[in-house]
Amino acid sequence: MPDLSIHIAGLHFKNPVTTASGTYGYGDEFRDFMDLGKLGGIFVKAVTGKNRDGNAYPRMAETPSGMLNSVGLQNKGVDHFCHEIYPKIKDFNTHIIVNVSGSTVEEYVEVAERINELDNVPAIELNISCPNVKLGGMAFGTVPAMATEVTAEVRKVYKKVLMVKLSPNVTSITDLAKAAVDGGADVITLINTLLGMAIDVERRRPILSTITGGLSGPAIKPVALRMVWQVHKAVHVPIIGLGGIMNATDAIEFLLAGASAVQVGTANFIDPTVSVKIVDGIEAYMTRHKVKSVSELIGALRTE
Amino acid sequence: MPDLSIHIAGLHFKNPVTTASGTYGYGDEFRDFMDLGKLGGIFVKAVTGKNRDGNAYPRMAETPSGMLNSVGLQNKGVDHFCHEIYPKIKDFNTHIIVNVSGSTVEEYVEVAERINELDNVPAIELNISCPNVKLGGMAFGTVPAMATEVTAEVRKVYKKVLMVKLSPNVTSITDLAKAAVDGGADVITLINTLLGMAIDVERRRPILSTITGGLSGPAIKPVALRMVWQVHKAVHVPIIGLGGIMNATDAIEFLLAGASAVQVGTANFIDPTVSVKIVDGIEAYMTRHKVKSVSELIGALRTE
Amino acid sequence: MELKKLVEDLQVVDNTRLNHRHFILELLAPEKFPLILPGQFVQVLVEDSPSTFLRRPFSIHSVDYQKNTLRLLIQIKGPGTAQLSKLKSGDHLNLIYPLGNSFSLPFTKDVLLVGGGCGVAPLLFLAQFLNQNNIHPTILLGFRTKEEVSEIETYSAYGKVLVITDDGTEGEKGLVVDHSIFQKERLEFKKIFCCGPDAMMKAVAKIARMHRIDCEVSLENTMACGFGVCLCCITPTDKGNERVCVEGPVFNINRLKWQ
Amino acid sequence: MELKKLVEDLQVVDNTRLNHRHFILELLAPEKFPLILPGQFVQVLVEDSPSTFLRRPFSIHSVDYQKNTLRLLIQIKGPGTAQLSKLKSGDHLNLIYPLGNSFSLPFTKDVLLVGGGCGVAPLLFLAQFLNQNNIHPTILLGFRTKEEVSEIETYSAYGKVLVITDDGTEGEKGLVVDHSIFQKERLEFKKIFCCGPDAMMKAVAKIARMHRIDCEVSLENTMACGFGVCLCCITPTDKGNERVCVEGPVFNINRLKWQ
Ligand SMILES: Cc1cc2nc3c(=O)[nH]c(=O)nc-3n(C[C@H](O)[C@H](O)[C@H](O)COP(=O)(O)OP(=O)(O)OC[C@H]3O[C@@H](n4cnc5c(N)ncnc54)[C@H](O)[C@@H]3O)c2cc1C
Ligand SMILES: Cc1cc2nc3c(=O)[nH]c(=O)nc-3n(C[C@H](O)[C@H](O)[C@H](O)COP(=O)(O)OP(=O)(O)OC[C@H]3O[C@@H](n4cnc5c(N)ncnc54)[C@H](O)[C@@H]3O)c2cc1C
Ligand SMILES: Cc1cc2nc3c(=O)[nH]c(=O)nc-3n(C[C@H](O)[C@H](O)[C@H](O)COP(=O)(O)O)c2cc1C
Ligand SMILES: Cc1cc2nc3c(=O)[nH]c(=O)nc-3n(C[C@H](O)[C@H](O)[C@H](O)COP(=O)(O)O)c2cc1C
Ligand code: FES
Ligand code: FES
Repeated sequence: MPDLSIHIAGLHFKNPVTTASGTYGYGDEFRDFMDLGKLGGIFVKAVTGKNRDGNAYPRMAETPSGMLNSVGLQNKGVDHFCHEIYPKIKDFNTHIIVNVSGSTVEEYVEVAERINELDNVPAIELNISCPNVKLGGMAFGTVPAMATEVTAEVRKVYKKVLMVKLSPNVTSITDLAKAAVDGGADVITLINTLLGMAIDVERRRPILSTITGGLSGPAIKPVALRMVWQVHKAVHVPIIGLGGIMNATDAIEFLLAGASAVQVGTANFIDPTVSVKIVDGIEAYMTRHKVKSVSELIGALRTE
Repeated sequence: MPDLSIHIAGLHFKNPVTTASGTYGYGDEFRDFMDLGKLGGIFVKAVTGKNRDGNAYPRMAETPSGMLNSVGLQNKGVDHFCHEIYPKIKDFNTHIIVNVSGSTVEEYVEVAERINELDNVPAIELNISCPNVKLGGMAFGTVPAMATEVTAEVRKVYKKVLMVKLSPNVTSITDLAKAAVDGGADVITLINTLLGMAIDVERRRPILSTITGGLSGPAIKPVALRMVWQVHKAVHVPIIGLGGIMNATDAIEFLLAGASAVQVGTANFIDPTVSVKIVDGIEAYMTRHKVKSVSELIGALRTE
Repeated sequence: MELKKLVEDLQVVDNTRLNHRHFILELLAPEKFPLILPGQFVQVLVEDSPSTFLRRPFSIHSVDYQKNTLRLLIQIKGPGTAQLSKLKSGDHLNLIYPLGNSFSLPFTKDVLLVGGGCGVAPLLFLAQFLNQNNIHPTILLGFRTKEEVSEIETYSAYGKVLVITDDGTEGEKGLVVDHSIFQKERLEFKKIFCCGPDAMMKAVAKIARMHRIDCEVSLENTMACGFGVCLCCITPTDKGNERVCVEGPVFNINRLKWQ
Repeated sequence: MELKKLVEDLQVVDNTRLNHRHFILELLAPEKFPLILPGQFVQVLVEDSPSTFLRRPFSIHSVDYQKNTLRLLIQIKGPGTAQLSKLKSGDHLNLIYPLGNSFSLPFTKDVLLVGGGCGVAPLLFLAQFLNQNNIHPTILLGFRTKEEVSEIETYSAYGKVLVITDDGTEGEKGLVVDHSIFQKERLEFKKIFCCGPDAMMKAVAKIARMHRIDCEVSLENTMACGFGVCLCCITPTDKGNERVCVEGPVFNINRLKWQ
């Protein structure tokens, strides 16, 4: 039987299939559908310093092979996470990784510090696509110096595996990846959503209350794959790849492009059992191609 | 009957529907299918200073709701265009606009100067997504100062309507649009293709010979609409919008977001008569919504 | 029967066209149904439709635990519903179900159900459920025109049916809130259950509030997942932004921020 | 008859399954066909398939100008061809056609046609065309296995048919170039027309060059448009990068950069 397990920044994953933040709740909602223990890990919904109501309705628009969302980090804050949610999910038989968000460096640091105390959370994923309120809304993830700063400040207080999730809405994804690594990132996650927009021509209005929102789903897969490939060649830390993964073939494409693991996002909405099917599909592919360990696939794209 | 005609930088278009460079050849190939005179204009394939063979095969990959191409500006050069192609297309009953490309500022200027002499070409579209060979391959369209420079140099020699077509692969599309306007652009065209990649997992190889290529089609429409909307709010020159337009509804979305005209690209491959259908569909929409002039739709998105 | 959500292929056993815009799908489950409550909905995967990426939500119109079938009443709106209208017996349809909360069992027998358009869908199942609890509601159904009036006999088995059409071609004429039962000084109902377009539900809610009648509405919303994980379908309530697909679709109007 | 390209809805009049991987669609045009040449192809719009965005190219297998029908021989490969295999008589299919150049009329009667896999498709139409010009070619057809051997009688009407299968379950055993007709010191043919997988065509081209036999091949390629405007389907020739969909799909091997 092929070996699907993988080490990422010293952390052992039983397989390279995890679920993306904001698309898997806190895992709980999927227990009717599948065995969470079959997953490499679960990235839970973004946690911020204080309660956030998120954006107004409507928050969703369907687009060709994808969707736009403008949920806006709705969550009850880090206190609520630590006291109410963590106890319920801490014994899941898979890695629980917290997606950490904020509008100021201080907020990121505060949340990271609190999550650092939770024994059963072996890693955090800094979501630096949020706008920096102090710097007039420019996202932390679009200016390399800001990415380095927020990563470095969090690094000071966070002792376990530090992942940084990048926004694809930039001219040079490799500059941002290098900046995060300079700040002390152990792992780079790629990609968050592309900024997009949808319009209802009958009402002559934007469909989202926020006018623009984040594009996810298969539509963005070619862009995501390209960025994983570019970053894989530019930095030497492991990469977690995502963006439009719907099946095992898509997941293997990300591994070949250089990702050490993948996250399944929007696909969970369409088939809540898809992540387990992807694990099985990767195993079947490895058997068929006589690949003994999944690590042989990582970055194994032939370009000569 | 509603009035579909529109003025863009002083140039009169019989309707706002044109076809995108690289997807409509030189118009000729469509004469079996439709009456070119029904179009507002035709943007012909990129013209460079010298003959270019383009990239190696394979140059195309199908992706969810889109495609990647890596044609690579294959064309026979500006001399051939002026002597062999222009005479055949100059009397089409629609505007012929030439897409001007190059790898150095000098090449852009040379091509623009030659096209300036062609009486029946009322405008050029500078394609600044090409890599600047002198500056190590960084695209002209990703660095504002470079965008300003190439536009300004072309402006010196080009006396008619100067359009600049921007690449979406940037952190701030408005910075690039402003830079082009600073250089003297009369019109901004948005968007060129997103940089993407596709992988064949069975052969563990990239599908394109160039590894990465340009993503077009409905998949990119949300990103294109967002950029048109952002630029519409940021600059005061007219915008020509494109990216994934497949039907009249899509085209109207671009008009509402702020485009004065649209280009139909990849859709021409799927239905070579689609551009005429879009003209008819816009007219039907205007009749149904009692819109007298298409100019009433431009930027008419309600966001209050 | 347990409360569990399933992802399952159901078999189409019947597809009946009611009129040019509406049809009923009858679906057979491969295993015994879990407990399904009135007001709950399903998320349908539309295959072979290039423009439907996400699932489509539909209320459960009725359930037959003996035959292990459920029915959906669907109005053709766009590409997804158009594709579903072409299904034939023997085809399979992938469902996530049962989703959402449910209408509550009322503490009164004076119950009014109000439905408009495809909002009538969950009311049949609700009427059956009320009957099992010895409640025979009044059922007010609004349609656009005579041609769209349907299933009146079916509903009549469970309560007294009143019809109103926009153009007056059957029953009374006007919107549901124009119906004569609402024009009295004191209404005879102690509980209203309502489902239909937003504007209709808001108008009914206004009447309910005026007459201090307890009222529950089933909200529509744009949904990506349907089972609580995407947070796309929220509605503002007294507890902040709540998910229509989990805390709803049924809400007591007192909990909503409708003026 | 004029040389004009059309975008048209054709009606499926027949869909015949040859074996588990191949089927033949017969399509009826609404208007009189334009002139169609052997080697030309069509671009088919695959509707109701979420994963086929672009059209799919298929060679024209045969044309009946009397009945105004054409036939496509299709091998199921992925989602597009799978969807087409489900078409029923009465369905409609949108085609852009006829596209590409054609095989040339040879100046000899000693003609060999070589086809492998679904590359046999254009050879039937070519054989018919040659017959009209009093040429009765030898037709060598390669298949994977007996089960896939088909239409032998159809071809036999136009020339002498030879069969070879990969596993030897019918005809000779091996790849087409292993066939005994190629094993002689001097081959009796003055012109070869070939269509099939790249590797097969290259092997045939090698034999043709060795024996100085004039040879035309019909290339496959990934196509976005099919009518010359996207420049996605190029192949290197003696005139630089040429479009397989316009300057091809048929090329004389002397013009190709095959070593
Ligand atoms: C909980 C719930 C229960 C429902 N029950 C039923 C039912 O029993 N029978 C029935 O016919 N329909 C029901 N609907 C509505 C149904 O889901 C939509 O009509 C369907 O998704 C439209 O899909 P489409 O692809 O045909 O059209 P689309 O192209 O997706 O939409 C066509 C038009 O309808 C609008 N629309 C689509 N979905 C929604 C939505 N969820 N809310 C509001 N507007 C929408 C779109 O904005 C668009 O203008 C329900 C919706 C929800 C949320
Ligand atoms: C000019 C021309 C004529 C053709 N004639 C015929 C014919 O008569 N009968 C027939 O069965 N097929 C023919 N083909 C091939 C046919 O177009 C493809 O098999 C079909 O497009 C596959 O579509 P799909 O959606 O089923 O599979 P896809 O998912 O698109 O492809 C399945 C597999 O086939 C490969 N593939 C797809 N298209 C091509 C291509 N154009 N060239 C090489 N590999 C490809 C893909 O890489 C993939 O591995 C022809 C192709 C061309 C260019
Ligand atoms: C509804 C929704 C909510 C999301 N919320 C978050 C979030 O809270 N934090 C985050 O880092 N990414 C969030 N994302 C982005 C996803 O994690 C993922 O990066 C993106 O959707 C691309 O992957 P996909 O195409 O597989 O969905 C969200 C995406 C969606 C669709
Ligand atoms: C095959 C192909 C070739 C293209 N060639 C050019 C080109 O030469 N110059 C240019 O500015 N854009 C070129 N483009 C980009 C298109 O003009 C257009 O900007 C892009 O495809 C997005 O629009 P669409 O989604 O409607 O196709 C090309 C696109 C395709 C698909
Ligand atoms: S639709 Fe996803 S939370 Fe309700
Ligand atoms: S497929 Fe477009 S030029 Fe040949």
